[in-house]
Amino acid sequence: MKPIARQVIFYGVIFGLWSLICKLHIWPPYVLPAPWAIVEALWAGFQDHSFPIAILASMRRMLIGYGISVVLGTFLGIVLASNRFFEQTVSGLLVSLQSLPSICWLPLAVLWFGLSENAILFVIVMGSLLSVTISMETGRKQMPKIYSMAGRNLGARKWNLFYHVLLPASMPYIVTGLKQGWAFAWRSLFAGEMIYVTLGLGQQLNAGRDLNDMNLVIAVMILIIAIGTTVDRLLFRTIEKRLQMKWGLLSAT
Amino acid sequence: MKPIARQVIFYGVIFGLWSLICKLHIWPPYVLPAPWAIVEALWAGFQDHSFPIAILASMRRMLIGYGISVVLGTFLGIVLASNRFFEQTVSGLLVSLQSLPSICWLPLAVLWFGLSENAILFVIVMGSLLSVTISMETGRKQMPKIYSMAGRNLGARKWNLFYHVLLPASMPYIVTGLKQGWAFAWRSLFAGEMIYVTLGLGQQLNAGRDLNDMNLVIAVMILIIAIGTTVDRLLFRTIEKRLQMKWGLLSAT
Amino acid sequence: MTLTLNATEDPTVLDENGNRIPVGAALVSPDAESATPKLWLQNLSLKYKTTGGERMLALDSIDLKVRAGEFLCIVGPSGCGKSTLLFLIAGLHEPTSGAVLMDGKKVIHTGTDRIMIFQEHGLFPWLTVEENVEFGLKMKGVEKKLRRERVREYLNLVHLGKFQKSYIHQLSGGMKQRVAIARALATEPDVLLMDEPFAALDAQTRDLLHDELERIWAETGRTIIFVTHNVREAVRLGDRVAVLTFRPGRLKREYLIDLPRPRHLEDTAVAGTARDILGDLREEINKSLAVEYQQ
Amino acid sequence: MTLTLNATEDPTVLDENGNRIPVGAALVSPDAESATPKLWLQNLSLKYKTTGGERMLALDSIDLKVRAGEFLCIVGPSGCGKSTLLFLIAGLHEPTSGAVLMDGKKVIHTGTDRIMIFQEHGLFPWLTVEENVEFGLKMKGVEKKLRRERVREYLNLVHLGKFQKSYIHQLSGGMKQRVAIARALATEPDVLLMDEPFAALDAQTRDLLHDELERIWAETGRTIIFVTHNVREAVRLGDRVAVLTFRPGRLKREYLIDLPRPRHLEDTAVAGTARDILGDLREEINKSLAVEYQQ
Amino acid sequence: AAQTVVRIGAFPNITHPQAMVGKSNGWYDKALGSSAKIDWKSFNAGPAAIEALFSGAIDMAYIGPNPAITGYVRSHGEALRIVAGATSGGASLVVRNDSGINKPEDFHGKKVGSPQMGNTQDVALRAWLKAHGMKSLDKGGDVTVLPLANPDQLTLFVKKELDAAWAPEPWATRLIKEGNGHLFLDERDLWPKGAFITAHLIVSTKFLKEHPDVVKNFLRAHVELTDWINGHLPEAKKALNGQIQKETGKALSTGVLDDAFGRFQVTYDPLRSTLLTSARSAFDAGFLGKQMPDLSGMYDLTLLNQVLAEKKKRVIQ
Ligand SMILES: Nc1ncnc2c1ncn2[C@@H]1O[C@H](COP(=O)(O)OP(=O)(O)OP(=O)(O)O)[C@@H](O)[C@H]1O
Ligand SMILES: Nc1ncnc2c1ncn2[C@@H]1O[C@H](COP(=O)(O)OP(=O)(O)OP(=O)(O)O)[C@@H](O)[C@H]1O
Ligand SMILES: [Mg+2]
Ligand SMILES: [Mg+2]
Repeated sequence: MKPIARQVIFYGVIFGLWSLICKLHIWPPYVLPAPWAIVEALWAGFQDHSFPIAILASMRRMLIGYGISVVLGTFLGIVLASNRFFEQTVSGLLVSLQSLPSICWLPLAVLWFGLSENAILFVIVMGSLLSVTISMETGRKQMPKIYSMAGRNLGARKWNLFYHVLLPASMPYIVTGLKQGWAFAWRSLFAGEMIYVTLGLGQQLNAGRDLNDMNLVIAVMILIIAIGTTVDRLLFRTIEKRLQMKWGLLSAT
Repeated sequence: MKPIARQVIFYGVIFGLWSLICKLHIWPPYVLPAPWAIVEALWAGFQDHSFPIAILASMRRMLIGYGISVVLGTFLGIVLASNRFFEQTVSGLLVSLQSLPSICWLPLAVLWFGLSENAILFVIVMGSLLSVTISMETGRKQMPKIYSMAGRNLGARKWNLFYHVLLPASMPYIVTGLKQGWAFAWRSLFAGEMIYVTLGLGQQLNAGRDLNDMNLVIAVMILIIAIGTTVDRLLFRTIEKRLQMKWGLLSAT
Repeated sequence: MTLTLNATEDPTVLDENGNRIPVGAALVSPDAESATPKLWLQNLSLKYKTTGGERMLALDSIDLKVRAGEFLCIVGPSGCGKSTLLFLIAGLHEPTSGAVLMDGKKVIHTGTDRIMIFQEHGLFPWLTVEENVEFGLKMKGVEKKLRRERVREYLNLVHLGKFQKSYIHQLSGGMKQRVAIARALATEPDVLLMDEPFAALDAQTRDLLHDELERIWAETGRTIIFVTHNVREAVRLGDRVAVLTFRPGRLKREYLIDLPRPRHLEDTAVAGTARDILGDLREEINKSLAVEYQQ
Repeated sequence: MTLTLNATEDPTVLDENGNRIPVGAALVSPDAESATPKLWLQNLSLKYKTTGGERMLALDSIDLKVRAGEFLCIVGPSGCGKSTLLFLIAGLHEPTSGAVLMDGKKVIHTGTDRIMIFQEHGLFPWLTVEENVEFGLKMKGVEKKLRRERVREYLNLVHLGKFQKSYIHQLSGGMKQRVAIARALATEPDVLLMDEPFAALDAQTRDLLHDELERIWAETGRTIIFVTHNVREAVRLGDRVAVLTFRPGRLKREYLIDLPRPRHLEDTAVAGTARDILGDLREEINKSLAVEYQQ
Repeated sequence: AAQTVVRIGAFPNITHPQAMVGKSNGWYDKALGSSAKIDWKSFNAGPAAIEALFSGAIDMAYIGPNPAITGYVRSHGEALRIVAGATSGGASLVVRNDSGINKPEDFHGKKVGSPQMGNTQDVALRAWLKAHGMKSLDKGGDVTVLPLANPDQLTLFVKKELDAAWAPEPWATRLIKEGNGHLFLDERDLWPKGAFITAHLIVSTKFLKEHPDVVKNFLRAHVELTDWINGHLPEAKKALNGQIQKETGKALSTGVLDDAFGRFQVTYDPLRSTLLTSARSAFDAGFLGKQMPDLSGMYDLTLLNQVLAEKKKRVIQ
């Protein structure tokens, strides 16, 4: 109950400050809209179904794209872990590819996938795949040696060693990677949805910006924040809590 | 010597494959340019100093923006660590803000900072700040309890506990965060440099895209990759190696 | 003479002739000056969270006074709550009920007056041996030159002078334990909480460190609470030995050891007293085995 | 009769009457069937990397044969390389020179025929007690029902039947050590490598586990290499006790223990033999202290 | 035989009225009948549309002159042809009311925005400054030319950090209405007959070669639709706004729509000479490389002229 009360207070204060700034008329409303205008924009967006439709379309892409990233990223992580040649070559390339902004992938996406859903998915995957892979690598490197020694000693080799020891031992890092991967995927989604005009939150945001409709921009930002928070709470916090419980990282008493 | 040989082989093969695809004329050169055309574009860019100037300008922004992110992110991390109220409120907001794509910040950046270097820096900072903060939080949570217990027992309290125990104990996570932060900052730089026309790699990339000059686009991509790899090698790999050495995560024999 | 006192029954002590004498007197008499005990555990209980979400009673109503300058040893079957008791005194866990008083004041936080040697070292992998030992001194604000001297002194004490620049992972198990000992001793606290500090050491080294610890204790008048599973070690070192019961940990019985010092592990008197206590302890351990096998 | 043999000098053994007899014969005679030794450490050396980048010689030319079904104990001062030796036999480190042969074949990798109990447990925090013990069996491909049975059996053996669902961090120090013991025993390997497995246990539990270990060994004919810092424990358990020298670790001397079994830790014969060996060991420890204080 | 699919790109934007209206009332589908099927693709920006055309993801596009030129030059004249015009006019120089600008000389030392480096408006601005004896900062003058995204121009008008902007519709109107600005110059006043090209229709060379009949049918419909729009302005505006709303989720306000519509024409004439003039200015400003590219092959008006001839309209030279 108490944390919730705190959150209510916190968001209340933000809302209040924001309202105050708007009341003071420092900037005109079409530059910094008032909270109530945003609420209206949100209401309108839900009323005419454009927000639900956009959210559904974007979330579908995210689920598929992020899903591919996780599976492929894990697979890549395994390959890198098992092969020294790849580790010394591909690995470095991957880290550098990670810092390529998503827009670099747009031309290639169109070239390879045409103007299709796949092109957008490609951009999402390229944006998030690598942080999963890299976190698996980091986890493997930062993991205390005793775990892999004990595992090998007890007869775990190759796939078993990986699956039953290396993977769970580096789980704290992998979860961080999955979280970062989600954030990257989410950002790349907006880049991907710029390839062509299609339903989705990216389009809503773009439209808001192109029309300089700050109400819409901020309404979409709030949607993005809300979805981000929800996923973080429901998915990642739960996983983290479970991990901490198992590993004994929470207070014991 | 051997790893280097492997890398030479690896990049050689990539270059070869690429050349082969171009020779086969699957795509016209204005869609997928040949390696030699890229080499020419690179050469030209360095010849007329536009690349060195752009790299310098962008790197300057990165250093400042990323520097601010690291300092501010660390500070935020400390505040969150030391205050339960903030942890339960601001922390959730931060995670969600992290998933806001940089373009969301562009209108606000222009509004608050006008057309200045600061607007670009703001976008960079908003893009990378949070991954530093979040990694500090994760590190603190995933760190084995025994370290903080031992530290507190030996008289470390508050700032000392933080600086001498929590910080170094979660260093493996923080380094991951710094690395991800760098990648985020680097991506946001390109978004930031889209605000207005200014010297920088983002501008070069933009110009390449606006003019549909794939040679230029790919040349800039190679620059980005090269810089990314260099920073990763020189900075993060070195830090990671040192950490692994200290913590005994490397082979002992 | 060995005084045994049964904490759960009458607060009396048996003297050599089997006569019951009041406990308080027996405890206080050797050192009448300390009116308030150095440490006073008042009805201390602690429950741990378990996986299911229930809570397991680890320590149950421990009542114990430790006078200033006393060397108290605690023995008990594995898992009975010895380490937990030290955590509570150190202020690292909060008791579920009851309190720990130090010099009459309630212990809430950790403090440099109560330094602990952890059963699992708790050494910092990011620091060298030297820096680990220096850590507590730095936190206390000891000036650099003095710090260095003390670090050298205590590293020599545990025979690790040559390893000052090594990192923790470069040490053997016994060496790590010795670094942990040096780190705690270097801080020179009022109260030393030692959790099986010599478990991984060979007999010779342990004997040497027994002597050193006794010397330091005698010279500085420090209060020491020493957890061990080796009853003979407890008798060798302690003014008093407390035996804990098995799950939940209660105070089963206390023994006042007033054998003359210096004692030696192989002394027949030490061995004899240890045998008595071991009998008591064995009872508890058998109880724990019974619990185990009855399922 | 206690046979002492000095590995660095003549390969002979002193019999009860002080006559030198050739070592090879003495070693092989008790069990003539084993022509190739179960384990053969050939001129084994290992150097560790140190911080500066130089390399420190931890083990120097260890030559040792262990016959099938032998119970070999290894003692030596802290930091002499006992754990390192087990790592080499387990195939977890690669020797800098020399080789380990098992049944005549060179050991390169780890294998389920050589299971180790690590000095620092190496338990998996992400698994429950039960799953930890099950791990090796799973890796060996033992079928699920059998696995469950064996896990129950060995957890009962170490008195932890009630804690099967707990996570590692919910256990006390001694309990962790017992889980590690159960995990290694459950795998039922040919060769057991035990690194101070009983260091954190109370006397009573340790005695019980001594008996159990001896029983298992006698019943199954397993080969056991047992590292301990407790010489009496070594004599209590071993067919042979090997003493290592201090830095670098060399084979100083071996003792054949042919006291009749069952032995007990408190037997005077055990104590007497232990005293002899301790004298030898003390020499090494003094050497280590001299190294320490000469600086 | 399989039905031909024509993939056509357009922006959900006021300057692409034929595409918007045609999409909304199914004009083109009706005109092409069963001979071909239309697959519309929407874009936000020209370069992306050219990328898509290059990689074969679309066959035709309504697009501005700038991307068309770069696309043509980049592909060494291979990739595309302009086959018809779409709109003309619709760009203005707007100044902020309190900027103190009343006459051309007042631009000295001011900050002026353009939508994008080297695009039509940017080139026009630089040419206009040159004609009035001024130069941009980077050419040694004292006028700051700031290539800026249109929405940011509005923000900066409000923040009083930008004094003027050469902007296309509907932004010129919005700068006036919402940014406290006024019209300083309608670009139409600079051109003979007040016409200059704003958007036209391009076809990939490959598609043009393989399916001239489809392109011709499409062009016929394009010409007819253009006439229909000019004859039914209120209806057309409504259809256009409805389509924009459908694609972007947001319609233009009627005020902006009406004012903006008043400043440009819908036409099928590609206004070739105005593009060439503009390209010349661009080259002079240094945007088209070291050598003036040869744009002579960029137009293929044979089919358009056949259609016009059929309709007994004046053919285009
Ligand atoms: N973090 C924890 N969470 C849950 N239960 C715990 C935790 N730590 C200890 N316990 C339980 O509390 C009991 C007492 O543990 P403690 O570590 O105090 O025992 P101990 O007397 O020190 O044993 P040992 O001699 O084996 O070290 C044990 O039964 C153990 O399972
Ligand atoms: N990972 C390592 N890196 C560098 N040096 C090491 C490493 N592990 C052990 N050493 C060194 O090797 C020597 C032998 O270590 P080892 O752990 O084998 O000793 P030990 O005989 O098991 O001692 P103990 O009885 O204290 O456990 C020690 O001097 C130690 O400092
Ligand atoms: Mg304990
Ligand atoms: Mg060891």
